[in-house]
Amino acid sequence: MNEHMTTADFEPYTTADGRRIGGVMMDLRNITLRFGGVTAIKDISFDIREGEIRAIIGPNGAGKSSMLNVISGFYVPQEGEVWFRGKRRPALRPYQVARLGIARTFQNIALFDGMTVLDNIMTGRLTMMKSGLVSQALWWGPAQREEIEHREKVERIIDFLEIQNLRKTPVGRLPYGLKKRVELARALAAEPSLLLLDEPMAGMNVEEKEDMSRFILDVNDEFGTTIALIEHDMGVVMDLSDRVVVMDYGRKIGDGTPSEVRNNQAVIDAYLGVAHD
Amino acid sequence: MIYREAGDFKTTYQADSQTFPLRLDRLGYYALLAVAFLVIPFVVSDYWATSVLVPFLIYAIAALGLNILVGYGGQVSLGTGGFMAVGAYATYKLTTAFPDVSILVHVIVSGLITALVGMLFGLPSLRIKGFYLAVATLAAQFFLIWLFNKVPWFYNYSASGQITMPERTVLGQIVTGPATPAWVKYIVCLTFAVSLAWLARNLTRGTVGRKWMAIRDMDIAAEIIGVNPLQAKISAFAVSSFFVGIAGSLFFAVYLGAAEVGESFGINKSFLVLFMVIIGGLGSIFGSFAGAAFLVLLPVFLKNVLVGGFGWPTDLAAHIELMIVGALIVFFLIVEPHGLAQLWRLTKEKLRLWPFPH
Amino acid sequence: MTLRFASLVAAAVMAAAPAMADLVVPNYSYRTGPYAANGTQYADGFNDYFTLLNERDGGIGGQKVLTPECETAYNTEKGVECYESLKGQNQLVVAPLSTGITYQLIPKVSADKVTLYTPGLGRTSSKNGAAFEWVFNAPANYWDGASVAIKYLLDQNGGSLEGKKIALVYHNSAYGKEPIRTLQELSKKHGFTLTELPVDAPGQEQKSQWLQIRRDKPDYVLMWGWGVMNAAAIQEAANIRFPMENFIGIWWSGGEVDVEPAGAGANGYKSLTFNGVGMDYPVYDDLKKHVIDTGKASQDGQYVGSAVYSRGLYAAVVIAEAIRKAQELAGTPEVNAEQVRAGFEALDITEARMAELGLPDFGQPIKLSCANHGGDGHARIQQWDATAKKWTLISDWIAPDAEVLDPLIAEDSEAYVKEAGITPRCN
Amino acid sequence: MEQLLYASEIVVNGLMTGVMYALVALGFVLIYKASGVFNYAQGVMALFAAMTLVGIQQGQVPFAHLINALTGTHVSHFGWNVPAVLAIALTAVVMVLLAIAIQKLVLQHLVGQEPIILFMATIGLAYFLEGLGDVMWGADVKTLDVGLPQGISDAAEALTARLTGYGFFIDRLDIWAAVIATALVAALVAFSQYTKQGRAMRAVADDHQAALSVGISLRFIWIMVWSIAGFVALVAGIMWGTKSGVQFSLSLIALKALPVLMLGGFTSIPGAIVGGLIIGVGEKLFEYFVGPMIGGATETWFAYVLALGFLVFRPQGLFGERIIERV
Repeated sequence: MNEHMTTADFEPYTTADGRRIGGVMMDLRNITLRFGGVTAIKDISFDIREGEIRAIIGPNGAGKSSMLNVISGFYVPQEGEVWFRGKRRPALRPYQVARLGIARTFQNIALFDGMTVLDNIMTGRLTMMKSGLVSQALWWGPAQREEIEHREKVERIIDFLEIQNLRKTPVGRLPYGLKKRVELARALAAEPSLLLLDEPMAGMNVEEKEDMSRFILDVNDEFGTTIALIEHDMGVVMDLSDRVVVMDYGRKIGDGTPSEVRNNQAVIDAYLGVAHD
Repeated sequence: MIYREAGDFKTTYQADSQTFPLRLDRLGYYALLAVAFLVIPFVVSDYWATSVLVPFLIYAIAALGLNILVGYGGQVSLGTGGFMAVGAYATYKLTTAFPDVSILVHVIVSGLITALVGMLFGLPSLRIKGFYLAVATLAAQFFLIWLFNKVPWFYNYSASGQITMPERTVLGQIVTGPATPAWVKYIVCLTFAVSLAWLARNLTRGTVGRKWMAIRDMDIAAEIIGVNPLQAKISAFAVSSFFVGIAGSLFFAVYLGAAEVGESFGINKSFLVLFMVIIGGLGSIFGSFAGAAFLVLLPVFLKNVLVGGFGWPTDLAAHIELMIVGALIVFFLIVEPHGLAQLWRLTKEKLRLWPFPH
Repeated sequence: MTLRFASLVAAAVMAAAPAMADLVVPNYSYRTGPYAANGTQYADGFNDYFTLLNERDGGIGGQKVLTPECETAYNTEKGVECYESLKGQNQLVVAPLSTGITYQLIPKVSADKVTLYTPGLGRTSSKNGAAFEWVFNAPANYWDGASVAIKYLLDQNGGSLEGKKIALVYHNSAYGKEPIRTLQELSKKHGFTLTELPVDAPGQEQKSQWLQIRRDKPDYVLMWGWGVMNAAAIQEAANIRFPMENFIGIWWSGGEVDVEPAGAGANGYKSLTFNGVGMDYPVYDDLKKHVIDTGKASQDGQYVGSAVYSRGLYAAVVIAEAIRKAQELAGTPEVNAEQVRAGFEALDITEARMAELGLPDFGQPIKLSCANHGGDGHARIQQWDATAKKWTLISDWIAPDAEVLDPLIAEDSEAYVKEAGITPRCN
Repeated sequence: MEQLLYASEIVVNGLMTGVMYALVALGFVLIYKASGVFNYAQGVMALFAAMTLVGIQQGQVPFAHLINALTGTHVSHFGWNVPAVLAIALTAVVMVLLAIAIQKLVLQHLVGQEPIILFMATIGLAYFLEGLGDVMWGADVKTLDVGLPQGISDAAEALTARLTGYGFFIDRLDIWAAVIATALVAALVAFSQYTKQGRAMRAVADDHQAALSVGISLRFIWIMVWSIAGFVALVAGIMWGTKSGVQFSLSLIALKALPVLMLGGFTSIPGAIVGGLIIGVGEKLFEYFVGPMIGGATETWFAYVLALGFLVFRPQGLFGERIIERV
């Protein structure tokens, strides 16, 4: 059992806007991550509960992205444990983590530039497509049926994110804001139970940010997807998230609801204060 | 408005993912196939069939295979010659050991054997990338050639290490050996080339193709969204080698009829096929054919013009030919770095707008 | 576009087509690629002899000889392309200077009924005319060469090679591997030990092989090399101060280009040859008068008289004689490929005939028959004089050891008969 | 004991051969470092340089064959001989002109293209240069003699014989090659450390954009690097040409340099040298000890397999830094 938690934390509850927050889905315990001599994350513990929107904030270089990379299995921490759905998750390869239902977007967009918008989003469903090499090569029944089945699902996401007119456009040609949206679409296509968003609104104007916020809330609301996100815009974070983890220099310096964090002195000093921007 | 796509709507997802979404393209394609299968065999001269079309088709298959690896999978390989040799020697061993089994089966099995060998030599791609991988695949090239040269079992202990294709028939028609009519060689190669192009098209438009392209465009992101890099890379090596193996098998059995490993499948072959892929266009099936056509036809054409037309000495012509091929490669790259396939696409786009350029 | 392209090519091919009455003996040359240096000289000798016949005698039997040249670059695919393109021109004889191309063409010429002539190269067992109807390799083949070299060494050692060490440095290809079987048999018979040292093409880096030779100190080194490998080997031998007179190459390792790069170090190097060397033959007077001085020599005649040139010339001589014979048998000067084959099979070039041709003792007498397509396989030894920069013949004609070779040829041609599913002739 | 002596002799000779490999690899590294171009034409450049050197030395008329074919003349030589040193200098000038031409006609039009495109362009260049060399100077084998000695070094043999009882074989040409290669590397290092142009070159290698922003002319740097690579090719061409004559196969030595690059890294000059030495020694030892058991002629592939095995365990190469992947 995790000692810094009380049983009360596991009790499901319903938020003010009527969303249901369940038990702990992912539990990170005493995570330490080093690169050579540099410690990127030092002994951090926190959890993510079913159905919530969890934000990770902190100044540049605080180790936020590294944290996300630990969750998505890209980095394997030297110390600490990752618990997922009540079980300890062994050191998995990233693609195995993806198959557990964890999808993500990237800080510096990581779309497949040589492919169309449609194909990019279809890659989100790769973990669910089962037809073998031979049946695909011959393009007979099962392979073709599967393709169409998944295409239908993807079309729904395309509609949801309002990018119908871009299906056949190579993503390399899209403007930044739309790329971000396609990347979200790709992550959603995987129908994840946990969605990780690394600065989904970085570099966007106010309007685009509003759109993106709406999409995030809708995703959480409509599909019940749990979301963990990193974001710099404090206003957005405070509006969107149910709970916030604050990091600085690889350490956790605050954890709680937006209002709790806002009033936490350590957070104010380190992050909202004058020391950093 | 010679070329149009307006008004060509799709009502099902199936129709939307077909190979030639435009009606005009589709008709052109069927017409081309009809000519290739029904007209050319009756009119083609022996010289054109055996010296131009057959090698073109075989190189197109090899280029398709390599394009799957390089253009779709993003893994550069210089082992093509070695893998072609695997296909050729597999066919030779199989057909001499089991002369009663159809040669067509042997060709396909040779492709499968090559696929296995390709998978083995594809393993380092998990750790080695880019040019380093390209050079690493040369290890496969040189080692395989050495192996086939050194181990007498592969060439049935013949005195000189040459392998010679015995005569084989399909449905009573001779398809290998010196007595094979030129048009039969052509039809055999054409059938393989068209079927394999169709397979390649299917693979690259579906899940497998997306995995390959995802790994090619950004391998780390691909792995994080759930692509198993081992599986994706190895399957690209396997499929690619399957194609290359069949090309090697046909190269030996149908085209040359006899082969010596270092001479027929040396390092030059690896480079030649890579050039075809790059000149034709990476990640394009049409490009594989265009690149093969370019590099097979151009030298023959130049030779005939310079020696036959101008009456220049053969050596001078051969040297000038090298210069022209080299200069053309550079010229094409400057004009259109993405190969003949892209050039063709751009031409089509222009045609679509023609005669109203805006 | 494709159409116009096709017609352009077609037009170009047509333009080169000869009048039907001419005798077409194409020159499958290679003046480019890794073996260009050797190929060029051979091709020149080949061309010049036919030019001489045309200029001096008006061809053979009044028929002009055409030698359309096709560049193979020693590459099998290009060789096949040449063959296919020349097939349309009624070629009478195919003579590619490449063992690799020869193997490609053996099945093809049998189907197309054209004579394949490979003097001193190609598939050794094609000497057996019963199995190889359309292939001729007179006057000598690789196994003859191996045997003659050993015979010569036997002579040098008072008839016994018991306990001697002989190393074979060979081009790691079909061509280079040819003599191994023979030498193994001969080593059993004569009690010498044989070390095989393969060199991969192109072969400019041979330090490992020659360090091993320096350590093992074999009594003799034989070489089956081609291209830059020859020069590199001779240089390395000179570098380790291997006694050059104990270093013997096959005829293809016996050109000026092979020894000249090593300079004085190559002095004393020996090689086999099945043709005479130098320009002390009457034919060269005619060549000078009709071909060289009139500016009709191939490549301006810069290699006239070189060892490889002489061999190309010799090949042309044999082909010309076969055509002459064919005309005689057919009773018409306009012979076709099948008649030329008959001419080859009835070929009888006597010593007197060689003298008549202005080439006294330039080559051994050649008498072929249905069963014998390879001649007697005699060869001589030539030695390089680095100061005078010329080859000197130092032995008379040496006959190969038929006792060892005949069973080997029978065995290999039997394998071919079985593989190709043909019925042996000449019974 | 005897085996040990033989093995040491092989090691010494392998080191010497390794120097020759490193010479070719060096040209690759220089260009790759400064311009990100994997220059497939490096081997052909060595051949072209050697052909030009011999042609100038022997007073050959360039393009004689072409001129003769077009005009029906019979020119071949000017009838003079140029001293070796002058011929080398003239050839160096030709290589600089070549570098300028390559920059102006090829690279300038391909700025900012992907590496594979640039690689492809150098392949086209290789074809072109190979043809050009043959058209200019003819395809026959040429003997290259600039006065470098060849053959066994008596001094080395006597010395080792006195020390160990077995006289080692060391080729005098190899000794010279080692000396010249060392001098060449020293000169390159000095050039890049102590001259303005050299520093500019390093700046470009480190960061193209930053170098451009401080006003370094990329065009000039590229011409300079290609000229230097041309000069390195000339040196390699002289060494290999002296060894086995100047002919087509000389361009194939590039294949010997590739495993060296894998081992040492495409961007490391010390890597090229150490890599060359390891490959040289490795392949000779393998051929001596294992070769006879498996039929010999292992040198074509052994270097590649060695480099491959090494990379599988250490993907960053000999001197590369550990790669930390980020997203």
